Amino acid sequence: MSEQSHNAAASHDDHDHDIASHIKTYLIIFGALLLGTVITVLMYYVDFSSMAVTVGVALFIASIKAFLVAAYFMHLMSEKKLVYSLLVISAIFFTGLMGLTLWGTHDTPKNTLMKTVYVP
Amino acid sequence: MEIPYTYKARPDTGLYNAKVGIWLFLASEIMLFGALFSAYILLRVSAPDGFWPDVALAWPRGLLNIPIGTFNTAVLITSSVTVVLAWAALKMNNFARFRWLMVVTVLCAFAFLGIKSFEYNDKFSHYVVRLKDGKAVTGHLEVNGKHPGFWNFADQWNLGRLEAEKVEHIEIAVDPARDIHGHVKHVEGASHDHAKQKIATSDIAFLGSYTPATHPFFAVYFLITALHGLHVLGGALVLAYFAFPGAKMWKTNPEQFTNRIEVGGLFWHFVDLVWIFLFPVVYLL
Amino acid sequence: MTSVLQLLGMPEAAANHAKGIDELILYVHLLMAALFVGWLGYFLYVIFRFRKGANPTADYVGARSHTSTYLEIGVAGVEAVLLIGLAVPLWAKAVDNPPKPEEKPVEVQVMAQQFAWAAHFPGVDNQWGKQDVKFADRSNPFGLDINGDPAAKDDVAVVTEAFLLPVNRPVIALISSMDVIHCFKVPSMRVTQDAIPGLSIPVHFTPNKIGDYTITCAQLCGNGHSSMKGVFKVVSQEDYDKWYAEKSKAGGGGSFE
Amino acid sequence: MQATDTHAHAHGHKGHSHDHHEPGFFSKYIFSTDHKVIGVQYGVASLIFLFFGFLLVLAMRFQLANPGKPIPVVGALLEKLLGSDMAPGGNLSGDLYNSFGAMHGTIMVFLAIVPILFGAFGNYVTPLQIGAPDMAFPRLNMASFHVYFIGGVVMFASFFTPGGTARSGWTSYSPLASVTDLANHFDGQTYWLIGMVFLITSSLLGSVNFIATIIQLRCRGMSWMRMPFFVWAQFVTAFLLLLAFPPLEAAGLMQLMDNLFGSSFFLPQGLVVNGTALAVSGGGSPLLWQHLFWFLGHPEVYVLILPAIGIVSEVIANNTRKPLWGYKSMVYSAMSVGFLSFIVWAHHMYLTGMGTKVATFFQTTTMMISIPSVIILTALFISLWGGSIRFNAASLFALSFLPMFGIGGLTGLPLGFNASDIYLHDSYYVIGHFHYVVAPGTMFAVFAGIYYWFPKITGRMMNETLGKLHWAGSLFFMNCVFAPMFIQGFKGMSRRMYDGGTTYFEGVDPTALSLNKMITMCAVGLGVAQLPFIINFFSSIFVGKKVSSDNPWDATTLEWATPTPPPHGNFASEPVAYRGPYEYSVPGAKSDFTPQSEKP
Ligand code: HEA
Ligand code: HEA
Ligand code: CUA
Ligand SMILES: [Cu+2]
Repeated sequence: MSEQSHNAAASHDDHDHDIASHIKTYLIIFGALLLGTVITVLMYYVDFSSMAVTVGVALFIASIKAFLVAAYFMHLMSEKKLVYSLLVISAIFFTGLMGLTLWGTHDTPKNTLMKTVYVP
Repeated sequence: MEIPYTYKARPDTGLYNAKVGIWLFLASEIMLFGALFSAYILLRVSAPDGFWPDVALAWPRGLLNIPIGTFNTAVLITSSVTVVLAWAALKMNNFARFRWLMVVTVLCAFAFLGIKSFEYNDKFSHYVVRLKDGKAVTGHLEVNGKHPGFWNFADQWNLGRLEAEKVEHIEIAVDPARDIHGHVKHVEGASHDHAKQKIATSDIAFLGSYTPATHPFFAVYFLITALHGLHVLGGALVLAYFAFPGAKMWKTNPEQFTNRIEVGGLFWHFVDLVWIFLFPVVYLL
Repeated sequence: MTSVLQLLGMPEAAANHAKGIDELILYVHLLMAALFVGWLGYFLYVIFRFRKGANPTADYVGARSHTSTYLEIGVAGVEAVLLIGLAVPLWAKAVDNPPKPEEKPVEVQVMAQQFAWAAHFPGVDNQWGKQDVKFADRSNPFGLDINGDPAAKDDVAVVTEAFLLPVNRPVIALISSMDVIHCFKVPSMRVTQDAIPGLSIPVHFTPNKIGDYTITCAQLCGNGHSSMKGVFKVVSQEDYDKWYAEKSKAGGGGSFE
Repeated sequence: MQATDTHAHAHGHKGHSHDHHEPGFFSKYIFSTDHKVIGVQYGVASLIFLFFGFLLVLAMRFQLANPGKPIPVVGALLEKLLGSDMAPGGNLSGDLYNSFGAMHGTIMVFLAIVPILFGAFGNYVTPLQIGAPDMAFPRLNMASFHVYFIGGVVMFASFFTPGGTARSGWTSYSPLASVTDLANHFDGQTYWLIGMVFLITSSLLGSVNFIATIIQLRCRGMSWMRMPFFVWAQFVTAFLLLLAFPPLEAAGLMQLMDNLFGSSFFLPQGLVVNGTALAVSGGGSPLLWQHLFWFLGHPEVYVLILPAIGIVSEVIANNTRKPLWGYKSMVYSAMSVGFLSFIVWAHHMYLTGMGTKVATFFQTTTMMISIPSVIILTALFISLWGGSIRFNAASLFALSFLPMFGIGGLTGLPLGFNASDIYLHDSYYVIGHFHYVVAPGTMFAVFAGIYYWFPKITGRMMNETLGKLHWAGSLFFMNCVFAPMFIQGFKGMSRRMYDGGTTYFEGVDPTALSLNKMITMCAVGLGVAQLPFIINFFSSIFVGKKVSSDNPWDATTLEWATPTPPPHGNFASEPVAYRGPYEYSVPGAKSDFTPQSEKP
């Protein structure tokens, strides 16, 4: 372990003009988020025919919005490695949970019936 | 001995303790909401095809009020930007600005909850009636001239209660017809008024409001949004604490106070993030 | 070889597929025994040889050989062989290879309820009667539409007594439950399958010894779990046919109380 | 949010004053934020729960051995306490047996063993071993104990609810969990779920705290690879708790909704219970509960075993007087065990109707996870080679842990292959398998840890003779209790049978039933074998031999560099780690141990 006396936390956002430029970014992202919300809803009303497309686009837009929030509001853009690794781990396990559960309930022995009524 | 790195970052990790703590906490929150989302998806994909309420267990669509949901999303996004601006204000040594931004954040939070409870109320006063001949209608219920609602839990109706209290018929203000995607059908010339329909108790096979017991969709919708609402409430209380009583610390230890706001903000953004996914999934999916 | 298992207490197998399962159990236990005996011998030797009295100063480095690495690779190798060579194919056979129609499998629905087993055969017309949950109750666990559907008239539903199966003919049992999760377990047949409400899961086996076999419930299902015993008899084809015709004639409601 | 809330106070004036003023009883013992006091609180509470869990199983064992006979003395008491429908004539009813079974499992796992390994040893030892003055969030630490305690009280209270406790096994499978007591919405199951929510919350708070502490508060020189293996074990454990528990919390909330609000998360359509159709909407999936439960359930078993291995490693390194062999490979193995344990869970569900592909995936990962376990165990075995092994109570327990865990782990293999699990599933073979890992395994590590760290905590040694007596009795009876279970399993005896398999074996195979009797006798013997320990434990607190130095075992790790018992703030001066954790018998050194904090 190195014994740096330098305070690492202070390195990225200590100066006033730096912060001022951040504020501008925050406001731009605010606009982008609102826009994303509007687009999502419009999609729902416009694309009547294919729900799959609507849902896909809606989730895609949600991911972009989530990225913006995480990257800028939560400063993940300039976060430390430790935080990234933590998030990667939980992302992997979350995917595992969701994916394997879905897979596990759908891969069944041949001829298994989900019987909503009593039919063999 | 003092506990090190409570507000100064540890050199080799570059983080102060609370920040490590909050990110760990958020990682576990990802798994919590992740499990609920998984449950949602699983129930969704294993629901039978068809159009609810005609098919009893098909996935209901278009029941939630999208304009209100959209507005609520905007409210939450606004609070997310104000909280990060509040933090930036502290960084720029502008305490007054910090405080009003924080107040806006908390107000947004309560606005969100208020709107949400309005939506809840609407759901609890909406009923689905399944008739013995297999037809089903949904709408606002009227029993003995009164509309049951959420804030009066004891006033929920089901078939058993109708029979027990010997209610002979109910009236229902029927919802406008919907197409297979759950969109309201725009029938040329038809009025948008909820037409009232009288139904005899003896014809009813099932009666239930839009509550968890009626359909897994409502169960999972209420569970996720209520849990999210609790997060909003908890976060709002903590942020309110920081804005007023907790703000004393700004005088004694500004650096630590700024950290607290950052950490509180991280939680708040996370709550916003959950909503960003929740909104399309439960309102639109 | 698999008689070693009988020494350990396993009941004699009475189904065709049991051999594979018994072999797998045996080989795994041989691997385990080899590891255990080897390690235990080493362990006892080491704690004796390196006790403080005999070895007052410890060696900073300790073991210098790489045997352990080879051993670990060896264990992994044996596990891989058992996995790929036995376990996976056995399972695939169990769930993906139902008997073909030309093998004339006997089809039976097995329904679990608190706390009994019931079986349902299609009857001589070989057609399942109409079933719906609205007809289901304790005495009619299969929800047979006895009065409405002619195909249900000759269905055989065995609720309280033992049911019969013919020897040496494949059986497809569709396991289900009407209330909570139970588990259809017939140790002698090497068959275990959870009975899950809302699912009807097929298991198949070919009984090859005449006799009485006990079904136990292997999943906690309430206060009567331990007494949830069922019996089926494996009999010759003739005996089976006789029983089947008789039952079928008595009709779908025949065996209900 | 608690995270922010706490750290300030801890470092603020309140925490500080502890050093100067004599605090009152409450702030010293109940509302203390000192990790050592909290560790002791956890220890005492969980030992009591351990004992209680044992009493429950003793009643069950009596019933298994003597079906239909009333339990002497206790039976009458139970009848009085719980009513005659629960314990008619001093017999356990089927319901009461299931209650006891479920509570035995729950209490042992969530209220006894995890709290003692993670809450007690983890809390007490981890900060000391990394040279930290306390946990990163001391007030959070206190909160997590209190939440645990409330959870325990809720669980305990459920014994006295009208319908009795939860009785769907510790696994609480739906629909059984939702339909056992249809008349009573607020039944034992509801209490169980609420209790679990508390316990889960407590574990989450604890794990956030542990990870943050280990990442942030390592003293100067304490690099990752200089951390004692115990700390590594706690670190991985904390991650398992952090990420595996939330899905169970979610599932618990869903089951709570099913019970209280009549929803159908886990209830399919068309349930007919007791001859009448159940009035629920249906549309849920019973398998969803199992997936979410085992997503926790499997990592949870490594939560039980990893800290145990950690303790054993410390004790073995100390008592062989040499470094752990393959320390690094142990660390990496612990990490891979931790990682893999998240993707093997469905091996508990092979027989729920699983297709070939999923089954192959899960049995492959199950076999994979056994490899790092073998590596860890092998490293510990090889560590013995060339040592100068001291046999005291602590090291005897630690050494016997190895073959016991070996048996438990090895018997996991036939369960891990789905084709052999077809035969063994839910039989007493499974009971034997996991008790070998959790009872002689985990519990032996607990005992080793108690004998080893007792002098640091109290300043007094425990009695060696009583300790060895305790060890001999425990080792003997543990094996007599659990080894016959494998035979019973082979014979086809299912678990959770309150008649001990009589219905099944009567007239067919009487040996299975006579084994029941023998096991029960040995379980009593096992209880008696704990008497020397209990006597030893309490008497040593007051009259045990005073320690002659701060480091009675001539150990190297940092906890022994503190005053005895360590004061608030732990170290007299800021510790520095100059070397690895197990520098025993270094060639050329003046003594056979070189503490981590000794200046080079
Ligand atoms: C601490 C707890 C713990 C641990 C560590 C394990 C470890 C393992 N478990 Fe176990 N298990 C449980 C606790 C545990 N288990 C519990 C509580 C249940 C039942 C839950 C319930 O249903 O209620 C269960 C059930 C269970 C099942 C489900 C059985 C069924 O219901 O049908 C399976 C199936 O795969 C399984 C497999 C394994 C495997 C492969 C390991 C592997 O990780 C083991 C790896 C270890 C080794 C392979 C040992 C290596 C050692 C050597 C090679 C050296 C030998 C040396 C000497 C003998 C001196 N376990
Ligand atoms: C960590 C977990 C753990 C531990 C340690 C134990 C310990 C023991 N268990 Fe149990 N058991 C489970 C977890 C555990 N068990 C689980 C999860 C189940 C499944 C439940 C279900 O089916 O849902 C189960 C089920 C189970 C069954 C099967 C019941 C059935 O299926 O019908 C049996 C039967 O014999 C049994 C027996 C025992 C015995 C004899 C011990 C003994 O080893 C106990 C020994 C303990 C002592 C002798 C106490 C010593 C006390 C002290 C040292 C305290 C001293 C106090 C102070 C100093 C203050 N257990
Ligand atoms: Cu049915 Cu157990
Ligand atoms: Cu497991």
